[in-house]
Amino acid sequence: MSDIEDKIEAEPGENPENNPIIHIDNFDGPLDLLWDLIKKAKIDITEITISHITEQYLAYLKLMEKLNVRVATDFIRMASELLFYKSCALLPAGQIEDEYFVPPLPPELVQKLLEFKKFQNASRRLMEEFEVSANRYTRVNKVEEIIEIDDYGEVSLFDLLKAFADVIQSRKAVDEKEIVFDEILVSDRIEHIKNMLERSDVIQFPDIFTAKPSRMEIVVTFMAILELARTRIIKLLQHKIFGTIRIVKHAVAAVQAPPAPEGA
Amino acid sequence: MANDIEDDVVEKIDQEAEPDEGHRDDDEVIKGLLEAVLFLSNEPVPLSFFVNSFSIDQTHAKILLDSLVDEYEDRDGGIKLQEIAKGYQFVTSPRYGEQLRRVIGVRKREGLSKGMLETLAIIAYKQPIVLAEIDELRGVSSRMMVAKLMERTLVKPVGRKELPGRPLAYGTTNEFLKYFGLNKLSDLPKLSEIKEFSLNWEE
Amino acid sequence: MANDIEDDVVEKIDQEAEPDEGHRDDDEVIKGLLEAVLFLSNEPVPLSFFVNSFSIDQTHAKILLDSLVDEYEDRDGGIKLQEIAKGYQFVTSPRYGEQLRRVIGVRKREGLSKGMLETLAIIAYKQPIVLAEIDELRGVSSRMMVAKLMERTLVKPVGRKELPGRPLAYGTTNEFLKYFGLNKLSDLPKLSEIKEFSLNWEE
Repeated sequence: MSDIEDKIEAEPGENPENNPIIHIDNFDGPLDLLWDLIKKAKIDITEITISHITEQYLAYLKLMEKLNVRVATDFIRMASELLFYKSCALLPAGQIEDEYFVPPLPPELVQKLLEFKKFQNASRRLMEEFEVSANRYTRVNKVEEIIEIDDYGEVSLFDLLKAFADVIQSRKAVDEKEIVFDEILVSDRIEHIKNMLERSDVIQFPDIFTAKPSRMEIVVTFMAILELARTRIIKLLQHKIFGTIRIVKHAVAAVQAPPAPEGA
Repeated sequence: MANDIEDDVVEKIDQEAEPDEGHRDDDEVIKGLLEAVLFLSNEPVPLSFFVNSFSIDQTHAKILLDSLVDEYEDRDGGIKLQEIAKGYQFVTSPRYGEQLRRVIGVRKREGLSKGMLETLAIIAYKQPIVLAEIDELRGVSSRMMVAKLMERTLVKPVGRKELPGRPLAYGTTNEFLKYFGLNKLSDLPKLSEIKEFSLNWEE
Repeated sequence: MANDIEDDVVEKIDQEAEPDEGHRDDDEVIKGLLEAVLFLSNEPVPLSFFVNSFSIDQTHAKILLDSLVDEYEDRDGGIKLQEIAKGYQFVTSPRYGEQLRRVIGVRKREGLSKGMLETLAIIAYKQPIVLAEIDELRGVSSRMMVAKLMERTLVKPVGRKELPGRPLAYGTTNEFLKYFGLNKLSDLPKLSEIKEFSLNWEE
């Protein structure tokens, strides 16, 4: 009984009297219930008798009634169908004299059950397909950021204006900043760049500056880089003209690119 | 350029017995282009897209794409190229689904209830099918299930049947193929191959 | 799971002298996972992300990622894994940029480079202006940018200023007006008008 009972779920608070109403929605329908009953009887579907299964089915509906289960009309219709088959089978059929004959499930019902089961199994297969498919992920591209393009296209007039406004804006910010921080040491910047190189083998040139560098910061940082390059701690690489300048540790650079000729 | 490629294909097929380094290189270049397009697409890309966009002969395009599929299959890395919903699409290997969800927070697609799945299976295998036929097969009214499946864009009305009242007939959508990782309807497991249900209860 | 990987890594480093098939397989699995993560990401993924998410030792992660970079480099197909300062990122091979843009209808990236646009804007609004003044406004040397703009015939020297050294002063060209669809310089939008468009610029 247990796996059938598992399918009956109490849903509290559904009815006004506050009695738990139990749904049998977890049975996909009367065919599912019928199938479960046959399965529980462990009898071959072609050998189970119509009277046996009808009694089981009705007993089941009665049990649910007692539990205050709202039985869907589909289940009741099936019950009446079963009763109909049963009464047909019990009618004295002149030609059958064998008193031990037990009428089996009518073939049309067996057929229906098998067909139903076929699709239930198919849906299980679909579920498996889904499980695999749901573990596959696709890219959501922001295309324009991924395609490497080397030329430049159209800019609008307002891009131009915006650029100008940005320059003015950032100038103001820098002016304010320069009043606040006025002492940046070359040695500090050297340490800073060395630290960055600890974390990453390659640094892009713009990344060594703060978001809105003051003039002082730019100059001092530049001196720091020149000092680091002179003492062969770093190497500066540029892959193409106007390309981003990359700062790499000298050891790494030695592998990637031949050292520049002396005095070049 | 486009014509060059086409000529090439013809030539190549003619000379198949005698492979030519130069032509192989051309193929590799086209294959790279197809790969790049697939990489950038958010949707499965149908064969016809490549045929139309690059004036490649259909057979040729298919050969190149299938060799890409094989290549990624053989590597067995984090990415696979799969044939899905009548097109080709890069996807991550299902092996990593769980970890990807955990680490980069991609979501798992919402599953379907048992009733929805059953109804969907019936529609998939029996399309076009009208509601009454679904009800009959399931032994219960399925209007609700069909409505839910339509909401999920997995099924759609595909016409009317010449039955009394000319009822709507339902079929599956392209979304359905994607949802279940199928390339075309005929890739559905054959009903006859589905594990026999009949007489033993060993499940 | 995460811990399993970590133990593994540690073990592997200990046994480095004695390579072990079993562990190699583990590496392949982790590499596939890194590949899948990179594939799904639209941004460069920093090394630290892998280190933190999968409890992999930093050196180990770097070895795996670099071998992925090499693998795609050797294949030389449509996709490359590139390493930049911010991390690792899959991109299409630059070889196909032109064709991809044509076929996928990709929007072109911001027209002029940012530096060029800035410089051009300053020249347009402040002309005639000498290099030192541009440098002053931008806070960086702009000689290169001005050269580029002159190459594109958007700006030109328009005279000399009566300043020490009589430096060249720059202004915009007719080409510039055409490029931006202007009839005359006074048609340039005013700074005060920028506010009306500020919505578009909040990115």
